[in-house]
Amino acid sequence: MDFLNAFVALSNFVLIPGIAYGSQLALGALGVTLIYGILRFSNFAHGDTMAFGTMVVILFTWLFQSWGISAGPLPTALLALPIGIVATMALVLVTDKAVFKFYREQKAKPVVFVMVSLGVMFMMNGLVRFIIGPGDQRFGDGERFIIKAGTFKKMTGLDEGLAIKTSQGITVVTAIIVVALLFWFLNKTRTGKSMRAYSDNEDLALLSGINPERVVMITWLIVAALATIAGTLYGLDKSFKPFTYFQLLLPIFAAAIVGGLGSPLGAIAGGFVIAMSEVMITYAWKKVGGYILPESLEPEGLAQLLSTDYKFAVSFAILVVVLLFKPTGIFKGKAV
Amino acid sequence: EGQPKEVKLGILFGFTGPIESLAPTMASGAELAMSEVSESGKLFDGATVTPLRADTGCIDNGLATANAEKLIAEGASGIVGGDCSGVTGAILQNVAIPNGMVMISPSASSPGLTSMEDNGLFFRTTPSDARQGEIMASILADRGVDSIAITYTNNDYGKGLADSIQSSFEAAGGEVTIVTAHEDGKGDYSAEVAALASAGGDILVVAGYLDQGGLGIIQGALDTGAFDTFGLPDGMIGDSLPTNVGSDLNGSFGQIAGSDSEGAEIFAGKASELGFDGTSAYSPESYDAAALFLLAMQASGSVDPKDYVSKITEVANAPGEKINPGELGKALEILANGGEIDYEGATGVNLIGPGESAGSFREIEVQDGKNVTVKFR
Amino acid sequence: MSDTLKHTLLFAFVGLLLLLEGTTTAFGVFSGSWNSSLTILNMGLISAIMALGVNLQWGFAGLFNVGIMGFTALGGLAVVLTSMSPTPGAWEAGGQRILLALVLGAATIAAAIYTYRKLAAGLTRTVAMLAILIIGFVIYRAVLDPGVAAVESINPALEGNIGGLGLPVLLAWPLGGLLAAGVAWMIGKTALGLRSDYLAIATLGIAEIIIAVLKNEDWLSRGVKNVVGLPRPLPYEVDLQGDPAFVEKAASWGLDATTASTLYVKLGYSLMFTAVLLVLLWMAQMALKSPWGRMMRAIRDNEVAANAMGKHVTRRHLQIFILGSAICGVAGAMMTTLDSQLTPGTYNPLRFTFLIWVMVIVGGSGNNFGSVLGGLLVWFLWIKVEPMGVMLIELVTSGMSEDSGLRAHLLESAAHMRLFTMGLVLLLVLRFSPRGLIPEK
Amino acid sequence: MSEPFLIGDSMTGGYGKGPDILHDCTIAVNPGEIAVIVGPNGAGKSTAMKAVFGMLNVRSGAVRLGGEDITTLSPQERVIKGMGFVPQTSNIFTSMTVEENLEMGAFIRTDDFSDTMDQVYHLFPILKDKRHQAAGELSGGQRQQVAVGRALMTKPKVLMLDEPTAGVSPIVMDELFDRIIEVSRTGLPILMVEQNAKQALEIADKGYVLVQGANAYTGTGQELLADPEVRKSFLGG
Amino acid sequence: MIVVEDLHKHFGGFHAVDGASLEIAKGSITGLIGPNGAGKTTLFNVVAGVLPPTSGRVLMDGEDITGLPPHELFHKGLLRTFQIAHEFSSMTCRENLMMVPGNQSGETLWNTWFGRKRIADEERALRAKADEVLEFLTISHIADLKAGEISGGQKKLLELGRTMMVDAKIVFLDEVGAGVNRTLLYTIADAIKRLNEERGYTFVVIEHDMEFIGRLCDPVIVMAEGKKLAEGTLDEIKANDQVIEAYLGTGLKNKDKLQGADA
Ligand SMILES: Nc1ncnc2c1ncn2[C@@H]1O[C@H](COP(=O)(O)OP(=O)(O)OP(=O)(O)O)[C@@H](O)[C@H]1O
Ligand SMILES: Nc1ncnc2c1ncn2[C@@H]1O[C@H](COP(=O)(O)OP(=O)(O)OP(=O)(O)O)[C@@H](O)[C@H]1O
Ligand SMILES: [Mg+2]
Ligand SMILES: [Mg+2]
Repeated sequence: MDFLNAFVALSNFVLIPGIAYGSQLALGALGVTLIYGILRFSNFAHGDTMAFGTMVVILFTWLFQSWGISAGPLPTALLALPIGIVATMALVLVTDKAVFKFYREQKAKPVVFVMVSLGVMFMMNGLVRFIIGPGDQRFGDGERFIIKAGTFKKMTGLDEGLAIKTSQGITVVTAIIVVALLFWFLNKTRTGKSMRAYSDNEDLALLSGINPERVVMITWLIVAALATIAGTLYGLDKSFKPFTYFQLLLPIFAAAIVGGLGSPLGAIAGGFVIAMSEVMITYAWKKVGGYILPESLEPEGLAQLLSTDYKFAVSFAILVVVLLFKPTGIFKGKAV
Repeated sequence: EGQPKEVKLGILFGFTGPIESLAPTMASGAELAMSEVSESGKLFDGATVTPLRADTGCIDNGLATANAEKLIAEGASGIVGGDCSGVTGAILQNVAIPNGMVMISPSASSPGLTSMEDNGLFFRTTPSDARQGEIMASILADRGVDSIAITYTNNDYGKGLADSIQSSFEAAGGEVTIVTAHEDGKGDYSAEVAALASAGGDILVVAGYLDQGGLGIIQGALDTGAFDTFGLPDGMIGDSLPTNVGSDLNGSFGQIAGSDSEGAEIFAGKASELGFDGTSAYSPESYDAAALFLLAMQASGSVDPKDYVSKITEVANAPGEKINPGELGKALEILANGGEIDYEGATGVNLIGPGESAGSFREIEVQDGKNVTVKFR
Repeated sequence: MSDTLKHTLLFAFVGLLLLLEGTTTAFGVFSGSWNSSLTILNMGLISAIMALGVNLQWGFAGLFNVGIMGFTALGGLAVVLTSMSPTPGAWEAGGQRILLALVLGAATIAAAIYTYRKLAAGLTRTVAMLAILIIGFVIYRAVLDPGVAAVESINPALEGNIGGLGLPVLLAWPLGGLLAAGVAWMIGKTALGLRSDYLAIATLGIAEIIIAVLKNEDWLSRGVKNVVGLPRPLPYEVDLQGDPAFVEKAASWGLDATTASTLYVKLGYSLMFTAVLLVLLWMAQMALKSPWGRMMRAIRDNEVAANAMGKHVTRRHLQIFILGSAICGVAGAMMTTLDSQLTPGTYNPLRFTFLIWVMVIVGGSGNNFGSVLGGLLVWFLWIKVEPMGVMLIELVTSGMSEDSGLRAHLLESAAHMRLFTMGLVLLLVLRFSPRGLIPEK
Repeated sequence: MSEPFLIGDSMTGGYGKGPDILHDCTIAVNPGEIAVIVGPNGAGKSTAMKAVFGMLNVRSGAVRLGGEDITTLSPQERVIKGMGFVPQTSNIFTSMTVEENLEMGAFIRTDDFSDTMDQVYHLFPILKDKRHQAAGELSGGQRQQVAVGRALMTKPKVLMLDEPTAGVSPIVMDELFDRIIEVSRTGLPILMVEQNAKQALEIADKGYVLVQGANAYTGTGQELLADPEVRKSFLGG
Repeated sequence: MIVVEDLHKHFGGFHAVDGASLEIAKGSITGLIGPNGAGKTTLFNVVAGVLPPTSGRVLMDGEDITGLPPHELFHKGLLRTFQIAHEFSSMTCRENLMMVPGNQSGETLWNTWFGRKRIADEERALRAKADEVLEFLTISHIADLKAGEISGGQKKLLELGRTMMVDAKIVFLDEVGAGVNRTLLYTIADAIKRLNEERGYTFVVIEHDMEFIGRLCDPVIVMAEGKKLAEGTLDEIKANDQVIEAYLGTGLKNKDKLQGADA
């Protein structure tokens, strides 16, 4: 029996990747949930907004790299991040003015907004591929690891290694900070409250002197920032490819929904539920079992509940089960 | 007689959708062969070759068949494509066979297509998965690998290849600890890496694509320290993999179709002149597919599928003068003079049976961040 | 302009597009081939049927079903299970075992539900349910796995599945509807309590699960290895081309055998699909205009009040969910028949769910004719935005110098104009008629 | 008579592209005055209020506040000019707490509004108990109190109330009317629609009877109360 | 007819209905009054099956109907209106009424395809009935307007109209009067009385307008803080100190000031 090794193995393969992936989903889900909460529609263009923001960050990262600017052990992309955020803000504001505003004035049904966002998604889709192409882009630099598996083994003398990537560390820290900020902003500040008021009852918000266009604008600005941050962190940790970002939409929406649409805390919880269920349920417990179980009980097979082929199925099944017991998500989301 | 001044060839790949990042270099490969022929001025009486690109969406049968119809309407004399096996089957059954059109696919390697009633109209320049599995098993055995974990991209290529590697390797007495699929186009592979790591094994065989999920899996496995050596089938062989992964990949090995001609290198060289990556998956195969069409047309003196279809196997196989990439002009001339050629091309083309590529293989090892051919099999 | 006239004109416009596609190569968009035109029409008809099914659920009852892909795929599965001949030996080798395992699995779930209903909430219930589920799962896998292995080992490269019943393929259409309806019943029973986007993502997830099963359960329909060469309700073109009587007939119309045979088959499909569409359209239209439709609209407007007025909301939701899904199943079966193959890897939500939604919304939700129009028109665009996009690029680049890098880059990226143009067209249509082309009255 | 402080003058208009609801309708109120609009259901009372507040387009006629023509201003600009409005329906933020609802009422205020809030709580004690509860979970009458409280938080220059007493209990209704009188004593003009017409007209300085979007009778509250025709047709005898 | 036994309904820690017990006699028009938030609407919602009770029972004609869903109660003859109007906003007012009767043969899909004649006949009768009700409520002119586009008071009338479309046994009216013009309200009161006398409907009426209650109701039940506070004729209730303090109040305090100022 060797609990230490078992725990390290579990951390290395399940907990740490799960937490990092969960945070990435959570950051994406925050954007989705915010749009839903305040502008009241499911924004299908979010994945491509993330892709756009990341693309700008990548282009500027390359530029900085060519100038020889770097952020020491941290990725240069962090320096380019503000530029990416600003560019994305400009993009979403233009999109809003050119597209969404019209339907707001028409008081169109949410489903029309969804379809419109699908149209926007298609166009952003094309735009990003136009500029940077459909291929895989890598832009991470700086120190890749906080701690490497091999180093860890040497340090501790354990059989199992533990690796933590810089990108994972940054992701988790950022996710915590962003959520705390957002929570504070929405619930405690005047502007935040006015945004909630707008989402609740647009006409009455108007009668209270709240400027709806301002609320909408601030929402988009925050969403643009969130999308760029989420996209960049994801790209640093994995890699950037437009199609992957589009595909990311599904787990992100799943996360936002399990958590409860419109609830920032829910987005976080949802991100972890989805990420963890993907990794945990399909995990082969053989190795861990080998450490903690007595010799005679050691699993012969892989001790895997379901093969990884079903990982998406599993996360969706868990989503459905959660919804059956909590019909509007873990944190009582909205439903329009 | 009525030999046209312009020959049109359709290029039917998934320019949008899951393999959109592969499709452009594949198309460039095919177009390279076409422009080579046009520039040589040796086809018929100086005919030019015009590529007609169209999209399959990779996974959209409706779109793919409609576009195939469009290509035929626009006067394509042959179709280089399709790419993903699903749409390839749909095009073949619903457009190519009814219209008597020839298709040469650079990438559809599913054994299922072998048995399909194709009226002799379907060819491919990529070897079938069954053969490659045997090769890989023998490489593994020669290197003294006892146990492997396999992950494959969840499509017919990956599945077929994984099956065949598993059965060949087990037949040779090796142990397969786990066989698990991964989906391309989803960025996170933590779950797969975790399961693979837990199952263990000497090396990890990744039957995927080097710029799709395969890369993600390798990256994840290296980062977590789960595996440090990888078995790389043809979809994973290309310059971009060692470049992207870095020195950690040194010592990994695999195989790719190719004879001991320098075809692949020549092609890669020409490709980089034109600014695309000639080692990207299926780009050389696409070049070969287009070249085969044009050579067969020249040999038959006609652009009518009915006439040239029988020549495709002829130009691809011995006897005759061996033809490498860049030598299409020479080949056309030989054919014009009634001679015989054995087209080798970028991937050592050799067609057997019902339009299948026999495939000789090169064993590759990553050394100092480069793919190095260590042996021919 | 009266509404009827406007709507007739819209349909005439779609007809004109198809006519142009068949006859002219003008504008760089059309290909002047009747084969191409009919190919588009056939898929358009199938799309229209799917849109009709979705409209039933959303337009009539306000159910946000984003699982269309799953039901379409089930329809496709039905084609394999109905029309393929059984794999020799598969049934004896493992088929019976698999069936037994499935029954046991269902029994486990039933037992768990029974326990849940019978016992009071608390630790005992949780433990009992978990025990039943875990033990049931272990038994299920123990019975299933050997059966699956046995079936999958039968000539895996070409078969490796249990095959089908060897029935006529046309029978698969209603059976596809039935299969989809059965699954819809199960989903509806569990998930219909959810509202709006929650229902949406739940159905989306369930559809993903269905596809995952299709992709990974090779014993069922060969998984990602695909089933090709499904039987057809119409003769094969090559056979027609070899039939002297047909060739003669074709010649008498002034057509060569190849063209005649391809057109013959496509027209055959068009007629069959149109017949199905018309029947379903009539049924949907009658239902909509009756007290049943009124009740559905009432439920959509305000469930609480409809419930208080004696309408059994959940049952009605279930009913319409099953109906709509069954229609998608029929359409899915038709599509697989048209393709002559089942390719589970091709099912993705963008194409099979969201595109259908675009059709419904662009056409005008709540209006059956709108859905049909949307289905035909949007499908036409889906195919034709590619040349339109290329044209757009050529227009943009026409002013640039031949060797400009930007020009080369843009031309290189022309393929991505497809989705870009689709987005543009979608936004334009929704801009000028936000409630759809043929809105609900 | 000099120009009233707030006047919707000869307004004609309707919703969107629909038919005209208002026909040459005039309503006005002066500082210190309570003006009450009564009339049958669907007469256009709420519509007239919305027209004054700029929530629908008036095709002809004008709205003037303190002599200034505000016909073209948006509702939000009118709020900034000091107009406060409690609509008849959906007049609270259901997902926000009672306290947040009141805060939103004071959104345009930059000064400290805690004493105004205390006044509102004093007026409607039940709201103080429920200050941290989501307003959507309140009873019908409690919601109405929140709605009125929200408008009072604005410290408006003119207050418009659409059926403030609908659904509130008699004791609260009396309190509410008391408060309205008190507020109006401070010089604030109050324009309200009421179906509890008898009580309302008793405290009204001016009464309008609207029928089918047009002014049918106008007079002081007492005059209207005394008019047998009005009593019979609109006040329930 | 209806017996409510020790009914509790808790929202979290809050006891909206807190042990209410009451009886509604057959053929009566019972008034239910009480301060805002007393739990009247919640009580209605529990009885009508919209909310499940925390504890307690509801009996109808001796049969336990606790927790039955609203649609089943409807078919047992129990109807209710909503305090906040629940119209079907995209349907016309006439359709709002025509949808009410249960067991219409046109509500079965089969009939919509193969029983069109029968449906047509039924529809004609329904339409006539709906028009009659609209006429009665003096809103015939809005029959073809979408219910989402009528005035607040008109919605209330429509709400009432729905209960008149079928032969109910017992009807729960939740503040039909709020927002309804008084003249019309008293006409409605007469109608309720007529329905009660001629057709034997039993009514339970929540209302804050004492004049309306006075015209109509006997007995009157007063609720406060989730419990029954008092029961009796309106006059008895009006004399009850507790009720005055909690609910009725003593009239305007400022009224004199007002008159004084004018003078
Ligand atoms: N969903 C809910 N969650 C929490 N509290 C609630 C909820 N619904 C009602 N309440 C509370 O229950 C109490 C009773 O509400 P109810 O609507 O029954 O009052 P009522 O007697 O009908 O009052 P009114 O005359 O104002 O309509 C109120 O204090 C209200 O705040
Ligand atoms: N949103 C709307 N769109 C179109 N028409 C409307 C809308 N709201 C009200 N109407 C119409 O305007 C007319 C007047 O409505 P309004 O709400 O002004 O009446 P009201 O006098 O306030 O009645 P009540 O006392 O019942 O509230 C009604 O006949 C109604 O049909
Ligand atoms: Mg009103
Ligand atoms: Mg109430």
